Amino acid sequence: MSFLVAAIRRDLLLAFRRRNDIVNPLAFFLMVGVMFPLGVSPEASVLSALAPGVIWVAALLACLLSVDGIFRTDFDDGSLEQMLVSPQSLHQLVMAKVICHWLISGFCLAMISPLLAMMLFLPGEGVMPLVLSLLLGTPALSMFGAIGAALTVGLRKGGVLIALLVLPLYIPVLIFGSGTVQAGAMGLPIAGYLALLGAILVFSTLLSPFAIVAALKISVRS
Amino acid sequence: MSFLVAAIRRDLLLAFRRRNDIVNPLAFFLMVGVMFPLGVSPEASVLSALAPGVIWVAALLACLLSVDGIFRTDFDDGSLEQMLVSPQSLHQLVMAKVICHWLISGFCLAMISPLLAMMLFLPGEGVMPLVLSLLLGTPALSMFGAIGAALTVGLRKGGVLIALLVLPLYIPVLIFGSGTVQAGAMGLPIAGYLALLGAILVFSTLLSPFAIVAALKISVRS
Amino acid sequence: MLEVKNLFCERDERVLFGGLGFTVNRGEVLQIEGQNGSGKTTLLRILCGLTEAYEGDIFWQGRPIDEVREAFFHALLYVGHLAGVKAAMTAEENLAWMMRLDPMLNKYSIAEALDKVGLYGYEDVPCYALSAGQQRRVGLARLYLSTAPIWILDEPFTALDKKGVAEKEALIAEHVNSGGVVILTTHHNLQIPGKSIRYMNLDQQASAQ
Amino acid sequence: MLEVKNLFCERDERVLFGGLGFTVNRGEVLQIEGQNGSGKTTLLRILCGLTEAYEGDIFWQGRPIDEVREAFFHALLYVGHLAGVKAAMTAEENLAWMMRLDPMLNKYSIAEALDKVGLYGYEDVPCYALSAGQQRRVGLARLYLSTAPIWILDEPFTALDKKGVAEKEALIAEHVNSGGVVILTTHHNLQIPGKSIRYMNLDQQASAQ
Amino acid sequence: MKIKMPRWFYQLASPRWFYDITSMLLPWFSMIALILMITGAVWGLVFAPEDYQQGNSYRIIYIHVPTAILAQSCYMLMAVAGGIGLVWKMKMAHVVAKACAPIGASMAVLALATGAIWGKPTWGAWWVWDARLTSMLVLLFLYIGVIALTSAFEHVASGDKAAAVLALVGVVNIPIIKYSVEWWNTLHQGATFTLTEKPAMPPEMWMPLLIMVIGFYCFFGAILMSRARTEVLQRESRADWVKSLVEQS
Ligand code: HEM
Ligand SMILES: Nc1ncnc2c1ncn2[C@@H]1O[C@H](COP(=O)(O)OP(=O)(O)OP(=O)(O)O)[C@@H](O)[C@H]1O
Ligand SMILES: Nc1ncnc2c1ncn2[C@@H]1O[C@H](COP(=O)(O)OP(=O)(O)OP(=O)(O)O)[C@@H](O)[C@H]1O
Ligand SMILES: [Mg+2]
Ligand SMILES: [Mg+2]
Repeated sequence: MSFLVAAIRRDLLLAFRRRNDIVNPLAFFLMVGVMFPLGVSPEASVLSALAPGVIWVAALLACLLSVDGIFRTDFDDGSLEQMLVSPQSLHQLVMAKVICHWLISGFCLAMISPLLAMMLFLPGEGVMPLVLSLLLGTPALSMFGAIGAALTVGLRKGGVLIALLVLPLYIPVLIFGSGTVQAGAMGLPIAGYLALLGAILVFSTLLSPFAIVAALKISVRS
Repeated sequence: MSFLVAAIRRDLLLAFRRRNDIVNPLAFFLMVGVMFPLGVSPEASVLSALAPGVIWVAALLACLLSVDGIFRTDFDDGSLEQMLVSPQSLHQLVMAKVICHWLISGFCLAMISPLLAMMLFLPGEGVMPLVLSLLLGTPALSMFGAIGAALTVGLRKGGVLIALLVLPLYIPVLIFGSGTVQAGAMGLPIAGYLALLGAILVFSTLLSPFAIVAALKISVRS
Repeated sequence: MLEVKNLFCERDERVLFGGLGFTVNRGEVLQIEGQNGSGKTTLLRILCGLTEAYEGDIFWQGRPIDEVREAFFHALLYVGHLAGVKAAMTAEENLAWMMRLDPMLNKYSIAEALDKVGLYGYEDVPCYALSAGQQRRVGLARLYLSTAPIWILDEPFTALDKKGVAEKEALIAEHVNSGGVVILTTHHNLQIPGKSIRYMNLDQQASAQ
Repeated sequence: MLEVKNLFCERDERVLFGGLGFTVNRGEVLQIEGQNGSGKTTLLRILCGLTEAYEGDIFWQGRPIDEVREAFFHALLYVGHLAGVKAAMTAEENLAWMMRLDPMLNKYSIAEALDKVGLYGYEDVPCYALSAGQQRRVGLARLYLSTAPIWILDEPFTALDKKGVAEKEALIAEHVNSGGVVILTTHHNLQIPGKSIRYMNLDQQASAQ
Repeated sequence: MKIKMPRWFYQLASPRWFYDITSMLLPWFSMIALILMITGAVWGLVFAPEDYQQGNSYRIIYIHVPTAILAQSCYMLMAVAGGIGLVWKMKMAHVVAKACAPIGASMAVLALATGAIWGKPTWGAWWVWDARLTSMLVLLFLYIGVIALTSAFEHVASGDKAAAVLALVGVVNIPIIKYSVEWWNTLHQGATFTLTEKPAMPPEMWMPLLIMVIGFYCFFGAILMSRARTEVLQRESRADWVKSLVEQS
């Protein structure tokens, strides 16, 4: 257990010190918040109708864009090799990486999503459903993304592969997630949507670690 | 002149072989096209009103996300050092990099933008203005982006710096660009907008190479 | 301890070695030799289970290595071409993580290891601001810390100054004298006082095909 | 040809050297010595204009180097720790680009250079699939190709096998014998037949502060 | 680029001279700033008449407008100083530019904050995507960019130069931003809250405003000098005159 914590701490430390942070999920998220009104329409009535979908699409893209880094830098400087030959459990390591990715993407996004909601004039009733749906939905995004990242980390010419692999897995989350917020903003019940997001979360938490570890070994040892 | 061509050819070759292509502008652009209808609303009437803004925001983000790579990989493997100590003109080299970035981002985006326009039900009259505005507007995005990339390439702790530096420079292009398409889609004249985009283009072409070269030298020699 | 039988490896349709067999026992140093591109790194990676592109059998303490990976990893210290040093972390943070990752790195405290490796006073400098040799020293601090019996080292002396090389040689000598095993590659003339080194040349291997 | 006066450099509030002065003339080899982290790489980068964090004066053929950068870059061949080899390109493509970038790399054709450097048969392999030494050889092919008078080499022998090192030493000897200048760092015992090497030790510099 | 400049220009380049001259000027600026700001504030907040439409909430104008104006002037000064530093390799100019950035950024923040506070009662929203608001936000981004860039470099001189390049690029861009944003907004929003169409103010309202603006300028000058002086001392800590200064105190 304490190894898991140490691994999360290391990854968080590295994330804070990372230099090439153009794909920083938070920055991306906020940029969308600034650009969308400028590009599409500054009017509150237009923006507020779009806000649920736009915020969820932005969150999803933010996750997708940052997912490639989960294993990449460790692969490039030999740290991943060291992890593979270490006696520590790969499952814990991989879970630490997923959790860290979620903390710097999904969790942060959920925390600042009320700000974005304000910038896009999301009706007040939609804010709570937004935060909840992001909190429930984004961990699955990190896990699915990690599977794709693990499969492609050893490849020298990945191309757009990872996006292609991950996108189909992301779409259900997007649909249920934005559905939650739309329903919430209109004052409809959201429990059904949240239950679906929860089910996806449980399912992916149970299965994805095995998939990630297997993918990682295949990819690095190729 | 032929050195410029050789440099462009090299950069294009590398771009095609690049492995970490999650920030591939084309893929990003298309992903937005797929996700936006799924997340926001599948209705043609809603989408068609938003299409000009959404397509331009997507193009802009696509450029922004890929801009960091303009000098980064060359810096990391020592190629940039070699360029700085070579007797060849740095201006030409830098222009080659900007042109190459534009070809794989802005130019490609303009070429496939009709597809995205179709996916988002942009009215037919808007397509030509869309392509034209992208062709005129995106070169400036590549140039402004290159200034930000050059300023930050030598930094080990850049954080989200480049997005911050580049965003203010991108906003006018976004406003005029989406304005062109909106006007075009409503059947209004677009010559005024295009002239403004053209003016920004001329202006940035004249000045930005100096800024990029100066920034690059400062940043690498720090 | 480690036995290799009839190992064959091919990359890009180029046979690197075939029919390779050797045994390494306690207290032995095996130096893999060969010119650039002869397959030394590939061989070491195969032994560590980091490459699967091979045919043949590898035994660890008499048992097929795939069955005893867990135990083997406990007994192994591997330092590759890339030492797995994070440029964004300081030497101290790097060492702390290495020691978490591999519980066999427990001979000294972090501060002692940093001192031994010649980085006293640099513990708070992020590794990207260290010189090439200093970065390599951070990775090689593992040699001071390790109590693992089998060491597999790929060009451990790169970028080190003469004093650094001599220190590492002394460490290797100490390790084998206390019954450990070292398999390494280097283009440097290795000197292990009081020990004879076994050599294996991969050039002859390739031409033997 | 190159004159350095009263050079001072400080990094992270650590003085690397101060009051440093030397002159290098045609036909001379200057080897910068010093332990890891003593500032050898930093000094070479200052000479090449790749670092501005210094105080002091550098003259190239009697004129302040900042005024004659253009001419200096024409006369310079620099190979750093990182050789500027693109992993995604093949050896041939890399060489083709190097020769475009520096018109002084014109002694041989690409094919000849690849052959000399021992990569015949590997010209179409992307560099990421080459061994460490082979990748280094791609970068060092510049030494065979260059007609530039002043060479600045940072640890040129890293990762090379013994034959590779001997060949590069012969190249350096040939270059200085024909009136060139070489400034280099290496932790290896450099042997230049028929030439005496000038040494400069940065360790003494630091302790002199 | 070698253009002959007057003598004071080169004197200004000397940290020593700058330090001496500012130790003379600093008390004056501080005093005038204090007097003007107190006068303006008391007059504006207490004695100026109530607005017939907005009531007392309009009084925030006495902070809002001076900060908004200063945020813009400060950027210009920063860019000009940066440009001088780049062209004439003048260290003092970089010191001034560096001292400008945080002051300008805080002015921009103040302008935004007071604007937002004012916006709530008048427009019913903290934030609207209006032309002036957006361009002020962009200005704030530029400031933050300059500050972050300066501090991201470990080598001070490089950080100065990089920030100067960015500031210059930004200055070219500022009119474009302003123009584009204003134009964009009028296109989509029609007649919204254009700030230019203010009702003709009576002198009892704009006189204190003018005093506040001048007071803010003096205040800015004083802070700029004291920041620059600290920076000079830090950078020249190895120079003899600084050492003797330290010994004296
Ligand atoms: C966050 C919101 C706001 C921002 C960023 C902002 C920004 C500005 C700027 C940049 C100026 C121009 C200063 C100059 O150069 O002369 C200005 C002036 C002014 N603002 Fe605001 N403003 C905001 C909100 C408001 C509100 C809500 C009101 C009141 C309805 C208001 C009333 C004024 C007035 C009366 C002026 C003086 C106009 C003039 O003399 O030209 N502002 N503001
Ligand atoms: N980018 C940097 N920022 C700050 N300090 C640095 C940077 N690069 C190097 N240094 C410091 O400068 C000193 C000299 O480094 P340099 O790379 O010149 O050493 P070197 O003599 O080449 O050593 P080696 O033999 O290991 O290559 C080191 O102590 C290092 O910590
Ligand atoms: N990822 C790879 N894919 C395909 N071929 C590879 C790969 N890595 C290495 N090779 C090939 O395998 C051969 C052996 O490489 P290896 O790295 O094992 O050599 P080495 O003996 O360690 O050489 P060096 O002394 O240069 O380190 C080389 O010819 C190289 O081209
Ligand atoms: Mg090897
Ligand atoms: Mg060095």
